[in-house]
Amino acid sequence: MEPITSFFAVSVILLGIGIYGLTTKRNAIRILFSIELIYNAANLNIIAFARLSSPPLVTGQVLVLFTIALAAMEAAVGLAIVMLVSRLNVDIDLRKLTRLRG
Amino acid sequence: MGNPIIDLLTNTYFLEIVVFPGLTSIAILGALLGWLERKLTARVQLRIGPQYASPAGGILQMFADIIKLLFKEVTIPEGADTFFFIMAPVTALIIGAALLGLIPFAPGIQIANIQVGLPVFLAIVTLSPTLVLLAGWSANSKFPFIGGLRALFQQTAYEIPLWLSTLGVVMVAGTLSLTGIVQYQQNSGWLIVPQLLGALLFIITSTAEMERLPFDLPEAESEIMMGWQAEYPGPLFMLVQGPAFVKLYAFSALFTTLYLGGYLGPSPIPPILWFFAKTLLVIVLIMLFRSTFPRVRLDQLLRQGWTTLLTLSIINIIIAYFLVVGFPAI
Amino acid sequence: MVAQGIPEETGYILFLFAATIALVIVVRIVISPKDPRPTPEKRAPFESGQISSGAGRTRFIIQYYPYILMFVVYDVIAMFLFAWALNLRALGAAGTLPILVFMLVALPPLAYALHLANRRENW
Amino acid sequence: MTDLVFLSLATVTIASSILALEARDLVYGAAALGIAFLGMAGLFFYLDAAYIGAFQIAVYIGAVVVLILFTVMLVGPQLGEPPLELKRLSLLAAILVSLLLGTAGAVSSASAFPGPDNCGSGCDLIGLSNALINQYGVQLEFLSLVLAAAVIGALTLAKTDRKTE
Repeated sequence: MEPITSFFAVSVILLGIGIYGLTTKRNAIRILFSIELIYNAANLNIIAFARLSSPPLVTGQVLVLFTIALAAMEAAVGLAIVMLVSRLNVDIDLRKLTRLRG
Repeated sequence: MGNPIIDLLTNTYFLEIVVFPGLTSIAILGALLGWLERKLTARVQLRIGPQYASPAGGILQMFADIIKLLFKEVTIPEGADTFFFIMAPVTALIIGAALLGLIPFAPGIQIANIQVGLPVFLAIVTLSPTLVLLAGWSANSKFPFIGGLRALFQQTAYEIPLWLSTLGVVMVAGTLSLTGIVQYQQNSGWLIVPQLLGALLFIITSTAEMERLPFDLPEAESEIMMGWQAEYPGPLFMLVQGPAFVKLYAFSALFTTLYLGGYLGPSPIPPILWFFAKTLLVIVLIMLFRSTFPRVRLDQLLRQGWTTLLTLSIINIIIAYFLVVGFPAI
Repeated sequence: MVAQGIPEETGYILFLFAATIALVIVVRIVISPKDPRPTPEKRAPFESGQISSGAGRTRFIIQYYPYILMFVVYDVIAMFLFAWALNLRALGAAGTLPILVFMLVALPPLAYALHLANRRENW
Repeated sequence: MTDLVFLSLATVTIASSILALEARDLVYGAAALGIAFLGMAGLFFYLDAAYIGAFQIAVYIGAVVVLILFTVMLVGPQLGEPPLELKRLSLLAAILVSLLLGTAGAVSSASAFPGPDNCGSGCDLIGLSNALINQYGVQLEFLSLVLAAAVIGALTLAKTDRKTE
């Protein structure tokens, strides 16, 4: 079996990629990708830690179930907003998007 | 140890993956099912069907067709996205094969005997609308794109009733493992008796999942000219048609496993023959739908999926609940 | 054969994946005729015999978009139900209460969505 | 030492998540994101969380990626990605920092976190089911409220207004 630290390494690298996307991308859909990647990094970390203890904890798996559900909700609402913006505006570049300002 | 090649050829995993539930049997089964479908449809419509390709009722017709299709020229439409255009059917075939790997054909003959076989099966099924959408998008043509979008809408509307109809089996059997479900039926009898409504729902929704008549909107020949398959040239068309038959076989095998007791049967006949006999029965039933029912309209289909079928599947869950909790002896 | 996790035969499955792709490519190269010079007519998109016009990826069925949004949410709910169903015998009637509330809360939005669908013909 | 299955899964996950952000065409990006999710599901299977793996495939690839693909194809021609000056630099910084952190963590704590032993009854699905329903029932109700709110919110946002079209 793989040492558990390898999973943490994968998780950290995914987190780095996600943060890179969040900071450099301007397209709303790409930013959504980055957020999903960060969620995945967190999920992997939780599952790996839950697997580490002996006997393995099921609490970690339950937590990840909730996280995945919330991430899916976030994607649904986020993409509905992207649809709405693309209908109102020509562009979904977040830095040019000022129409939603109150 | 001896010769490594002989070791490889006699290895159980190799035999399982390449020969029996795997590659070779999938190819032969695809061709035979294609012949069966053509012959059966023809008989229902008072035609003869394929008859020249062999003495036995043209049983080799599909092999002849495969050779013909392989020799055709490959033309990729202008402006098409070649990568997705080719990768989508190949991946779809692999997904179909992965579905078969989860089915227990007989005690011990199963590629992946995992504890969560049923959810993994249903999860793998959800991958196919993505591939159909990508295939339709990649062709850069109007009919394939419309077909891909229709496939997407149709499958999203029918997946949830499909899952909820299998939920009744899980509640009664108390396990997610397909082998476990078969073993449960050994003691209690076939699950189609307490779960008749669920079995009906499963047949209807899986017919929609397989994009077969009366739910074949993504590839309706008379409306949108084979839909997302319209632009595929000869050899690739064969690759596109293959997964349809593999999926038909996999869903029929799942129906047999869930509701008809899988490989169980009186002992003189080996379990694997029981399994094939029951699966063939389900396949013939689904094929008869094709020559019996007219095609539905897209908005009717979506409305039915989200109202009638969803309500019925919730009623089925309630029935299963009272079977388990109300009468714990069953 | 392991009961859980990655099956031992993953290597064979990967081999099968690679072999299928290789087989397809080899068969395509060996058997199918070489296309000496694809003419523009040959590569034109199919449009029932008409000369094709306009972009290929334009015709869009947008009016059913809310169905996909609903699918994303009810997908999650259906998957949660499996975790409850496999243990129904042990949980019994008392353990069903949380999941019953869970389903009851999830159903009114469905009614709202179908109300929206009914109010206009095609959303 | 390092398992080949793990290595290939990790490589596929990381490479396709980079591709998801860097592919020029957003359809390719969404497909790469799907492959990254699939690799992540494989890692979950590897960690004996098979139910989570199935959940991941069904929810992320079956629903979220499909929704992303649909939206991308719908708004596709209007997508612009203007170049950013610090882009390359921050890419390098982010990847390097994460790699350094990961390897440093792996090296320094390899003795602190041993590999997991075989899971006996702990990997049982019954335990997961009991924990979900009995211990986390209240959280489940809150989750269902969030789900209901998400459906209503997304539908209201996506409601087509005939007057504007």
